[in-house]
Amino acid sequence: MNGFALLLVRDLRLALRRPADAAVAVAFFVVGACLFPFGIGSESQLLARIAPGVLWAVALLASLLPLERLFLAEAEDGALDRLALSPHGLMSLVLAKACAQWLVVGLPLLIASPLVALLLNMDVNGYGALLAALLLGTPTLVLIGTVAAALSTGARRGGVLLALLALPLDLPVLIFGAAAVQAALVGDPIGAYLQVLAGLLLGALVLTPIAGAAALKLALE
Amino acid sequence: MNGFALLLVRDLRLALRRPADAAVAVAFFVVGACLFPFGIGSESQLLARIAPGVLWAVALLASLLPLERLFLAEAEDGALDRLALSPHGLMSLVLAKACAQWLVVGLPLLIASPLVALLLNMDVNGYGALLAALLLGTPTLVLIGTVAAALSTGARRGGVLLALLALPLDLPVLIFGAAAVQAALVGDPIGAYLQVLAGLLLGALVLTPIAGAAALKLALE
Amino acid sequence: MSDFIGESLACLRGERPVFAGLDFSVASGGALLLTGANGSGKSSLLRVMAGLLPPTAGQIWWDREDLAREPDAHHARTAYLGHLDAVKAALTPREDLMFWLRYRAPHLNAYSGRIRADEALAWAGLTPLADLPCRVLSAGQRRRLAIARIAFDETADLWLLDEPTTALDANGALLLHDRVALHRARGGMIVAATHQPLHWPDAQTLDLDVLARRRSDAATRGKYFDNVA
Amino acid sequence: MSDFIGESLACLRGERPVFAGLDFSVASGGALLLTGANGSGKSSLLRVMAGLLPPTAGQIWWDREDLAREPDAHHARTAYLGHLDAVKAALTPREDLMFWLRYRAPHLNAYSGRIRADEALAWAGLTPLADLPCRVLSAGQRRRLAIARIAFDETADLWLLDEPTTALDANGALLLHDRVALHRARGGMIVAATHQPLHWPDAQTLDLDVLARRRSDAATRGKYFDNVA
Amino acid sequence: MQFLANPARFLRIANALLPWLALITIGLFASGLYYAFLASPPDYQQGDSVRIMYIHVPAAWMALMSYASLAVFALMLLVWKHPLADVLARSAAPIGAGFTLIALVTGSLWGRPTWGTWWAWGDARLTSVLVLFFFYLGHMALTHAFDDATRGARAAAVLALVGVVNLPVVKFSVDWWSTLHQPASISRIGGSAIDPSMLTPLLLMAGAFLGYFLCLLILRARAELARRKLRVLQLLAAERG
Ligand code: HEM
Ligand SMILES: Nc1ncnc2c1ncn2[C@@H]1O[C@H](COP(=O)(O)OP(=O)(O)OP(=O)(O)O)[C@@H](O)[C@H]1O
Ligand SMILES: Nc1ncnc2c1ncn2[C@@H]1O[C@H](COP(=O)(O)OP(=O)(O)OP(=O)(O)O)[C@@H](O)[C@H]1O
Ligand SMILES: [Mg+2]
Ligand SMILES: [Mg+2]
Repeated sequence: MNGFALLLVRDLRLALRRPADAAVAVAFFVVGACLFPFGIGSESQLLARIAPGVLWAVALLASLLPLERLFLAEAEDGALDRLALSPHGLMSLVLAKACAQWLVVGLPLLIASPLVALLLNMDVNGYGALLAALLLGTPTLVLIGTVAAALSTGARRGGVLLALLALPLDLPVLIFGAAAVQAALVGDPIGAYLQVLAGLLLGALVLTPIAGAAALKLALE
Repeated sequence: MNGFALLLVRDLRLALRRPADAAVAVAFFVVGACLFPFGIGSESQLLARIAPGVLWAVALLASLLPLERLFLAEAEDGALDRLALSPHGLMSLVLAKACAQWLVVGLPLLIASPLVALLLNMDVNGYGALLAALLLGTPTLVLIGTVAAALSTGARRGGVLLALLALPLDLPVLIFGAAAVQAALVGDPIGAYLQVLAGLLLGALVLTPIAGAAALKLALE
Repeated sequence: MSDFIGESLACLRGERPVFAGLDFSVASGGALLLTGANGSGKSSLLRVMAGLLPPTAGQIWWDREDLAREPDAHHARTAYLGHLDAVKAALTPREDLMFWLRYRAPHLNAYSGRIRADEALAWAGLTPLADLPCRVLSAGQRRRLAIARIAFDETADLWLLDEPTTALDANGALLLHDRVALHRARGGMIVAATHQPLHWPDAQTLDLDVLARRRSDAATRGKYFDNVA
Repeated sequence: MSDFIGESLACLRGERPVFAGLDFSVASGGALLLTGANGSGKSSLLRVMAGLLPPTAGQIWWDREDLAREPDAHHARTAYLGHLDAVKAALTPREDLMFWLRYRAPHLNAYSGRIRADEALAWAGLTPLADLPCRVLSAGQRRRLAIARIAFDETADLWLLDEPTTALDANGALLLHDRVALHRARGGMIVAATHQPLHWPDAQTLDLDVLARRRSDAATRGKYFDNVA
Repeated sequence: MQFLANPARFLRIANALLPWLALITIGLFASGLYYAFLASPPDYQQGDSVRIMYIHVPAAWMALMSYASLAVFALMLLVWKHPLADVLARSAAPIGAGFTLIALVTGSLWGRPTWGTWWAWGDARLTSVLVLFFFYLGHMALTHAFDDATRGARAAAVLALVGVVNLPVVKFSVDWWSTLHQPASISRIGGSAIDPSMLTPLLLMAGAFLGYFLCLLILRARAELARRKLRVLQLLAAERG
């Protein structure tokens, strides 16, 4: 088995040893989404209007939170040095980490999203677009978050810094993702939006290993 | 100087040695709030309607983010053991941590809130209520977050778990805080809301040291 | 003259028995060295002695006062050095020492605390680094800082040291040796876990390997099992 | 027969010069012990040798091949043991060993990796704990696990060990001693930083304190300043 | 209480109790369901949708009751250090969460025909029950979030005690704020204001839910104790090599 697969299996094992972990990220997604109706009040009309925006914003935050310790945990216990000293190189390390993270957090978010949409009174004809957009968007969010996590590992500042680095980069995903759902709700075609999301995903897939590996190299010294 | 003051000074020094930290929490507040105009589209009518709720929800999330490492950092490097072995007891430790946290994160949020209100098109006559409500509400959020941080110290995925624990307890603050601003916007009196917020703050001040100290004791073993 | 005594102590960690039926006693000016193979329970015993980990069975007395009754008083007189050094990367060694010395000894004010901290820095050979952030310290320099906090803390009657010579060079080990002698001369007590010979005069030794053999007796095992199922 | 040579190496950490003008050379089967007071730069030198920290000046060659040109090849043949043990609390010792052995040696499959891991566990005396989560390990047990990863890694020609005997009991130190001899007999090289005497036969010693004195010479200092300003 | 401290004794008593409890529960369910869906009249205003009540109200009561029991177990654990408290709390939380979920879903199904909406965010009763559900979720997450099971149990116990402040809010929210939800009519001081033809099935169902809760609690506690014993045996075996 190559280094990528070995790392992926190890990370999944670490995550799945405690299935509660993934559940907790999803729970944050659900609870966080409920905050907005609490704050805004119960006019279901209004809620339905802002549902796509809220959904995406909370999905973004939920996917950001657990990213913090992605590399920091490895750096703090000395594992990062040893992962770097291997025949595999840092790029496969970055990609394996991102993949494991999406499987553990992104996928459950995707599965829970219809429930949140229901809580927010979203119209049923937006569900398909929501799932498609999240399917294309969440991997991008995770990939961008992985680079930010690598960058903030060197800085040893963790959480908030990570959010600050990732948020501006995540904005396009958020905008097009929410726009796709919005379009579906009013009956417009969503193909163009999904294409943009797919393009963003492709770009992230190409750039993440390079940028992530460069950032990690800094964290090693 | 007593233990409380010594700890407060140390924590403030640690935080201010990196002024980026406070800045970053505020930046998250601002950027997070900006997501909504992006996600929802900038129809200023709708935006203004949801502004108080969004503001409070984002302030809540921003105040949660940096809490994760409040006690975890101390536990991981062995300082928590030594802080516990002192003549001062755990309650003053919990209170000092919460105070420092509010000064470093809560206060800057308060100061930045008019800017965010402006970004969200909020009406000017809500600003006074917003500031008053945040002044009473953010300390409660921080106190509740401190207990949640103490509880989740040493847990895997601390950050997300912390959010899950703190959010339901934070809800009343969110509801009454947003309601106060909403009331001010339509010209209703806000005294009753502020009284509830003050009551919540008082309750949190009394309960936090007890619950926080009990939780920390568990983290020691 | 105080004394510190434990009787038939037992410790479970994560549901696994670490030791049972352990007795110890240290008198004023005494030193107790904990030895034993890796995993024999030295660190666990030190945490029990500090009151950080409640023992599963048995009692600990300080001057005939049950520890479980007065945990706060015991915390105030105990100084603990663990495997980890509790050094904050962003603070300077001087700030670190001033905080810890004053946190443990409320009678020190900013001025006397600073004098004391400078004394401790000079002792540890860290004066040239006193105003740099601690993240630049090497492993041994961190350990020296962590030891200096205890070595210059006058409020602690009981020192609990977990492998204190880890990462120290020969000179560092000598410095510690002298300070330990001073503490004992003042009537303080020391319990230290170690794998290296420490050459402290008149130190008693408690070998946990012997106990481990006792623990594996069928009798002890049967007793433990009763409590669980 | 390979050799590993460094010439006039200098290292700056956080803008502070740690060492300068340092030369070393290790041949197949050789061992180099780094000694020196706390903070003299042993750990920094090991990181430079591993290629984790680029030296500020000087070159390192492996078989006359410049390290800076082929960092990946050097990473593949180097095994590094730092001050920290890189043990994940949730994995078991067996899983930990299987991962690290296979991550470094891509030719091992699940089956041969498992056999190798079991061998390593038995060597480290961790077989009874093989299927418990690593969080229950004591400091010495963790260190044994961290050493076992390297001791049973056949792809590494160069071992870099930073105070390997930290937290080890006497038996653990003996185990390490034997394994080191085996590695050297196979033609492997070892560089180890240490404060304890290690008694490895024919080991060279590089004392960084001597270098530090040289560094404090006005001449060196002038040279350093030349490079910086 | 202390006489149950020995797990073996607890198991003996629980095993003896379980068949009877199961029988009573089945009986109550059978009769309760019969009265609820066949032998009771439809409401003159709500028609047949009132029959949701026979699930909704007992589930809501049990949601509150389970949480109260969770708090008692928390006290037992933290104050009296009762060895079974951890097992019981760990076993009760998911059951309580289930009841809360049932109350939420049935309430929302009932709300559609009667109030014209599935859910109202501003309603204090509804939101406080949702918060109750979050407390259950937090309790479960915290219990399982630590490598060391005893630590998880104690941290969750602290949370359970903190969450008690929410119980009076759930119970009295209908009196303190103006809500869509109707105030207490059965469980109020000064007698019930409900027709006996509806009260009988309601009480039968409430008894059935309670029995169901106890049966599940015993089953789950038994499984948890077995799991523990297994772990100890594994550990001892591991130590022997
Ligand atoms: C999701 C929405 C709902 C939730 C979360 C909810 C929650 C609750 C709770 C917690 C109780 C127990 C209160 C106590 O013991 O005092 C309760 C009781 C009750 N609920 Fe609901 N409810 C919901 C919707 C409804 C609806 C739509 C109706 C009917 C119109 C309804 C009718 C009742 C009745 C009759 C009781 C019994 C009150 C008594 O006499 O104690 N509920 N509900
Ligand atoms: N990350 C860093 N940034 C800046 N300076 C550093 C850093 N790490 C170490 N130093 C400084 O470099 C010098 C050498 O440190 P190093 O860790 O290499 O010493 P060492 O010989 O390993 O000491 P020890 O025996 O204490 O482990 C020390 O004086 C230390 O203060
Ligand atoms: N947090 C824990 N949870 C469960 N078991 C633990 C925990 N910490 C230690 N143990 C187990 O308890 C036993 C004693 O550990 P302890 O750390 O006290 O040993 P030690 O004598 O200090 O060993 P060393 O010389 O390696 O430091 C070990 O077998 C270890 O596996
Ligand atoms: Mg130890
Ligand atoms: Mg070193």
